Amino acid sequence: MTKKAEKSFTPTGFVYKSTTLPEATKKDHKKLGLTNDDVIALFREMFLQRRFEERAAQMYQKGKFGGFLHLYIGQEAISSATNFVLQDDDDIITAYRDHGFGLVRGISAKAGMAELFGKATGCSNGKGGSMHFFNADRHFWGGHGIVGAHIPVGAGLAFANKYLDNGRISISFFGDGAVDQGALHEAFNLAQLWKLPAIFVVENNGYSMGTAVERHTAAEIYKRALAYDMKYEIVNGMDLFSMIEKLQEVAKDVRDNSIPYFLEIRTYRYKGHSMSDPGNYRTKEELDEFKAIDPIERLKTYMLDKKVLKQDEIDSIMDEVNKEVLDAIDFAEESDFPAEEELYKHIFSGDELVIHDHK
Amino acid sequence: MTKKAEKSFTPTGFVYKSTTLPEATKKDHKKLGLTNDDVIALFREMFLQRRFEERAAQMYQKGKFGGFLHLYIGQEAISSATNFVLQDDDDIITAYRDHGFGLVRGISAKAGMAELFGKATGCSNGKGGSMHFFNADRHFWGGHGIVGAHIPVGAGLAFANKYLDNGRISISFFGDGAVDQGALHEAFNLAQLWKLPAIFVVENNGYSMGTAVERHTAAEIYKRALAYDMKYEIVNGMDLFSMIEKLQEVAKDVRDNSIPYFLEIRTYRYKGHSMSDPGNYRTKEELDEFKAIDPIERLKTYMLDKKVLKQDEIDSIMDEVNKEVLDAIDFAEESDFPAEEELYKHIFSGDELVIHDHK
Amino acid sequence: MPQLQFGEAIREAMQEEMRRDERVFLMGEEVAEYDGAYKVSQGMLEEFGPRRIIDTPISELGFSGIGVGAAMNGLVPIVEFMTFNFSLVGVDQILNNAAKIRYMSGGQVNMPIIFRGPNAAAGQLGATHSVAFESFFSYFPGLKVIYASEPFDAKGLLKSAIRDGNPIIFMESEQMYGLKGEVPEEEYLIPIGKGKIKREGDDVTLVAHGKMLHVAKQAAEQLAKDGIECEIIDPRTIKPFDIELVIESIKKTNRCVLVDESHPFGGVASEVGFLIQRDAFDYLDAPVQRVTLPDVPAPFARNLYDLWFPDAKQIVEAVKTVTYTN
Amino acid sequence: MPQLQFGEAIREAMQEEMRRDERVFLMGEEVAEYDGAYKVSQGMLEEFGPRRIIDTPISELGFSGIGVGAAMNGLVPIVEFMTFNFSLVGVDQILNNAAKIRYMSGGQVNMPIIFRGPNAAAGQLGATHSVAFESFFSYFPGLKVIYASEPFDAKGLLKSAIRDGNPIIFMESEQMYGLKGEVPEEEYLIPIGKGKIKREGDDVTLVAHGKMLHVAKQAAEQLAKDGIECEIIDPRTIKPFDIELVIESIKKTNRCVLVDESHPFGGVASEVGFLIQRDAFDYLDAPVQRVTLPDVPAPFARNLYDLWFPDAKQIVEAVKTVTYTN
Ligand SMILES: Cc1ncc(C[n+]2csc(CCOP(=O)(O)OP(=O)(O)O)c2C)c(N)n1
Ligand SMILES: Cc1ncc(C[n+]2csc(CCOP(=O)(O)OP(=O)(O)O)c2C)c(N)n1
Ligand SMILES: [Mg+2]
Ligand SMILES: [Mg+2]
Repeated sequence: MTKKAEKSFTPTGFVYKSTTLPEATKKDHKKLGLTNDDVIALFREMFLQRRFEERAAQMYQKGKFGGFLHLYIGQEAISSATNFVLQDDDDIITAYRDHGFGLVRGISAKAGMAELFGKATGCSNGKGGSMHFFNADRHFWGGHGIVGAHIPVGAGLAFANKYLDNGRISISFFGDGAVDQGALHEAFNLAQLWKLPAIFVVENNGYSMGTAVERHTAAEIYKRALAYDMKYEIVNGMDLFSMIEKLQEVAKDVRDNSIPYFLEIRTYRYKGHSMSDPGNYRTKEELDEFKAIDPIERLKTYMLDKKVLKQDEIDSIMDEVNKEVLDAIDFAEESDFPAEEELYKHIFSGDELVIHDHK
Repeated sequence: MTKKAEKSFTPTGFVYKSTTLPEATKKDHKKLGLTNDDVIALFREMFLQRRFEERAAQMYQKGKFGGFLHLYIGQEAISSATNFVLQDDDDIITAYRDHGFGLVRGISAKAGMAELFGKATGCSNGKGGSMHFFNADRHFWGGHGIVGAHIPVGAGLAFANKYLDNGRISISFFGDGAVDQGALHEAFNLAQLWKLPAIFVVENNGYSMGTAVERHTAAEIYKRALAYDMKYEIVNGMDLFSMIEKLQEVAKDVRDNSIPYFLEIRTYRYKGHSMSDPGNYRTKEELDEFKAIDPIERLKTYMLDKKVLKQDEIDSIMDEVNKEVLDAIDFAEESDFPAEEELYKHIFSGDELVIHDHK
Repeated sequence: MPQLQFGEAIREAMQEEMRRDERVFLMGEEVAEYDGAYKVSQGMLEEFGPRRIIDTPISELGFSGIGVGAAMNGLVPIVEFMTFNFSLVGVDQILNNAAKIRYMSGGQVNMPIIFRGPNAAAGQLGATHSVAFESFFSYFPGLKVIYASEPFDAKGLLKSAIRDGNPIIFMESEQMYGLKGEVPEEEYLIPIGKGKIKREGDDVTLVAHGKMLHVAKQAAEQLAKDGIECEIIDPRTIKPFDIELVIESIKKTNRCVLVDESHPFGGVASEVGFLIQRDAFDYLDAPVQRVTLPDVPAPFARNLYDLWFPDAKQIVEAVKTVTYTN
Repeated sequence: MPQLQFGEAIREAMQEEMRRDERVFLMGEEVAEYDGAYKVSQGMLEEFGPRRIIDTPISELGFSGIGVGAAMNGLVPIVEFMTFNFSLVGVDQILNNAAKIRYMSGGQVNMPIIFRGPNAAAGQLGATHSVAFESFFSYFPGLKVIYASEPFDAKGLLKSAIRDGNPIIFMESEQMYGLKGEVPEEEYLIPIGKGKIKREGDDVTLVAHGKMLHVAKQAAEQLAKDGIECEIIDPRTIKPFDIELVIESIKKTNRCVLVDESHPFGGVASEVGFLIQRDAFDYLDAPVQRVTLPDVPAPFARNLYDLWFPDAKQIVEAVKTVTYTN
């Protein structure tokens, strides 16, 4: 409960519960059109994201690389559902908590890990780092560090799709903290005015760094859609099937009717904001509550219940993934740093080196 | 009617009617707590704004001064109602269409006209011009040229009032075009989160320069309030008494409860956006429709009907005002330009001249 | 050769490139139905329709960002700012996104986008509407900055800019839109980064771009009467800056005055002046001088404005200083 | 004298001024309950309460604008940016409102407001999180810009800034927050606009501010071994800039190297270099040289970052160039 000091500004004091989830869907995977193999592949992919980041955190703590490291752990159902539902050539963009989306969109564990290590073999040639995973060939447009600033860019991806009349849509992910940026408002107004085929998704994980959502934003976030007569939904982001169900509906609507859509996904990040954050602003109870509904554990139980896989099959997938990540670490370690001349490349397209003399 | 080209973006083609007014109040001035003298004073003040600007336009066309000139003609009920209802020490801020608010907040016709002429006797010492009327002593905080950028500043005026617990409130005016700026969104969120005693007012006059409101903004403007659970009202800005009625209610609520409030005032500007705009984007029918409900003419008729004044008394007030404005022109013409050293003054407070050498 | 106004030259460049390449489109405030706040895009809505000539709300942040996303995803946006002063509310999209995304992605992403519109002071428009932004944008790696002073240069450079495939700031001046000059009927391009000698002379080098080129020309004419012959170099592109051309000229004249309608601190003049003293130290017979705005916001009053804005007299004075003829 | 860390010195300055003047308050992201992203405001929520230590949403435009309005209406806001990179999304409030409203109102409005936070590169944070903004802000009339390099200077200058009554950009470095230095227990103020000689020497003048002061010191030590004695001037304030102090020094040393963690185009070094060649032309035995970042966005990879960031070696080289000892 928040104690509000009437003469003060931001409500201060302890927030017991930052996010409340809507109920998960009751439909099983068959109803949603998923085969057993789909479920297995999705499980593997979610677990790959999880394990990739657990290992990345270890490497960071060992001092293998520097910079920021923001972990997506807890939110993996969102990236996996998105990639599963959308067409391969639909456009995805996200913020700096981007490893998950990179991995589901074709960045290998090797290329991802090498990017964290700042190696030439990384998915952005070592020039972007953790916050700037890109895979443009697979329509994954990054990895962006200025909070909220990629929301209009995501609208722009949709703008191009509408202009080119190519049947593609864009989906843009951002945190609850980004909702407070003017960029959201301008992008929403333009997207609705111009009827852009764009899904905007807030991954409301309850916190903007150390600030609980009710301490940084007025009213429920989904209400932002009301301002523009935009369609919206609230989704349970801890449950893969709920995500898939809603995204299927919404993606179809957006694609068929060329309209924007706002999704508030309620989710949770288990780790601190970045590696330097001990997360003292939240309770152990809250954390435990969300861990109890972990999307990966839940899917495991589901697969066992529905006899999609047996325990030993699950274990062997997990071993395989674990090995894939360990190999990725070796790969990253052994890869070379970018050549020195790389410093000056990729500022502009073309061969010409257009940089101003700094002597 | 707007023809919408499905594959295009901003709806294009003719917009027949840009704004629809809510009904005017049925209450008479006594019911609203106004004396006859109040009504007369308000009439005089509204007419002063009108005549001041008509003459200013003439002077501009004669080449007496340069820069921009944006006329408020048609919207005068808004400024007069505001000044009448609010306390003298409540804080007012507006955009570049600011002569009306300046005149109701203690800037004399002389100081106003001299400012347009860029003279040292102007209300901003000739340094601001038409867009930057200021009267800080009377809590009129300008006059701002970057669309939307003064909305957070208006929230900041309220922030100080809450911080100092001085019982004052702020009111910020901006055009329908400004609604599309991120500044509005950030200011609204903060004002609601921090419970700032701030009234935000959009003067929806149907056009942002040459763009009809439905061509530049998605959904009805008042709905912006829904995004933040902010209170709102729609007001008829062509009718003085409707304005007064609503502002009385709202100002009391904001002051008593320290909350923000959003007002969408529907109004109309009779002249072009600025002196260079012929206004070809709108129909004569629309213009005539609004001229038929001109707030000043309406008040005249009302005063005659209710026998507040007789025709000859009205005429003599108008003559007096006309003379006041003509005197102001003489005053402006005769005043000196600022002294050359004024160029370097008022950049910083204090005597010290802190400017970087430009040789 | 036909005479075109500056604004018409810009329009022709956009029209020709839009006819050539379906991916090119124009968006900005009042560019379509209103034919442009300064009529630069007159008739373009009629020719290209509302899919390609797009009126925007007053949402510089929003539509700049949409431009960035559209450029990444296969289009070539021309984003018009009513003036560059208003780009400030959306400038993060230019400085952090347009300028950096290609680099951060290790070269995966293309960013062919033009931001264009009037720059710098244009009369008594007051402090917020009068700023020169060329050094501001040049400071940031990842942008090319063009500021033409004559219709011929404007057309050829804008066409090159649209084809360049990179983020480009293209600056104009509302006060120059009516300026006439010869523009050939045949198609031509002007390379980005090449300055041009606009007047030859042996006594002193003047470097001036944008509106200041014309003020420098006036000053040169006055000085010629006193027997001082100025060489005037118009860099045309601020970034990359054609410093070689300037240095060559100084090797001949041994003296230089930089004319710049920016504020002084870190303006184009200070950068160019630094480079000259470094690269032509032994050729300089006098310190490089600059003529810029003072470090003062634009005042409204006519007399103060005239005092504030650089004029030919100041250039003449500066030339007399470097030629020790005072 | 007690030793304080840089971050502690800043905290003390804020605490002392907040105790002295009820109108002073602090707002920014994570400044209250989180004790500051870099712990600069640790304990301040406890001392001053949530009315005066205010957590904000990620709304740089909104809270900068609220700061401006609050300053106009009687308060003295200290607005913290988590880093100055993020000020870009709200920078219009600083450049058009904080810097200009007083002037446009003909002096009626007061604008006592501090914008502070970390500036420039701080390791492998990538292209959007590594920009040096001091010349950017200095370009605009109406702002004072301070960038201290040591705890003593930081405290005295921040206290002066809070009392100055004008809009001030106060820059820090997250990499320097832990840096220790002597800070007296008694209250003191340092005048804005006065540089300081941080090392005396006869052979060459080094001008360096912020983090670069420390790199310059390293270089000076290395050079001393070769018998080259550097005089190091820390301007401490970028605007107003204490050019007199620099010129005085050059009259003695006849040589100058400018060290600047900005990009080159229009950076502080180019401005100062311009002024020096203009005002000390006859005293210079060699062209002024600069050491800056290259004109390249910050790369992530460790090796490229190290190549990118100015180091003592580059300064040594530049000194050898100006002393012709290469
Ligand atoms: C404009 C801007 N302001 C501040 C920051 C610093 N910052 C980085 S992430 C972050 C919190 C964002 O929280 P949220 O949007 O909820 O995303 P999450 O971290 O929860 O995924 C902040 C304040 C930034 N990167 N950009
Ligand atoms: C950020 C910004 N963009 C563009 C402009 C140019 N401009 C000045 S007024 C205006 C139209 C504003 O319309 P509205 O807000 O409806 O106010 P009205 O003129 O109707 O009073 C435009 C586009 C500006 N001053 N600031
Ligand atoms: Mg969050
Ligand atoms: Mg309007």
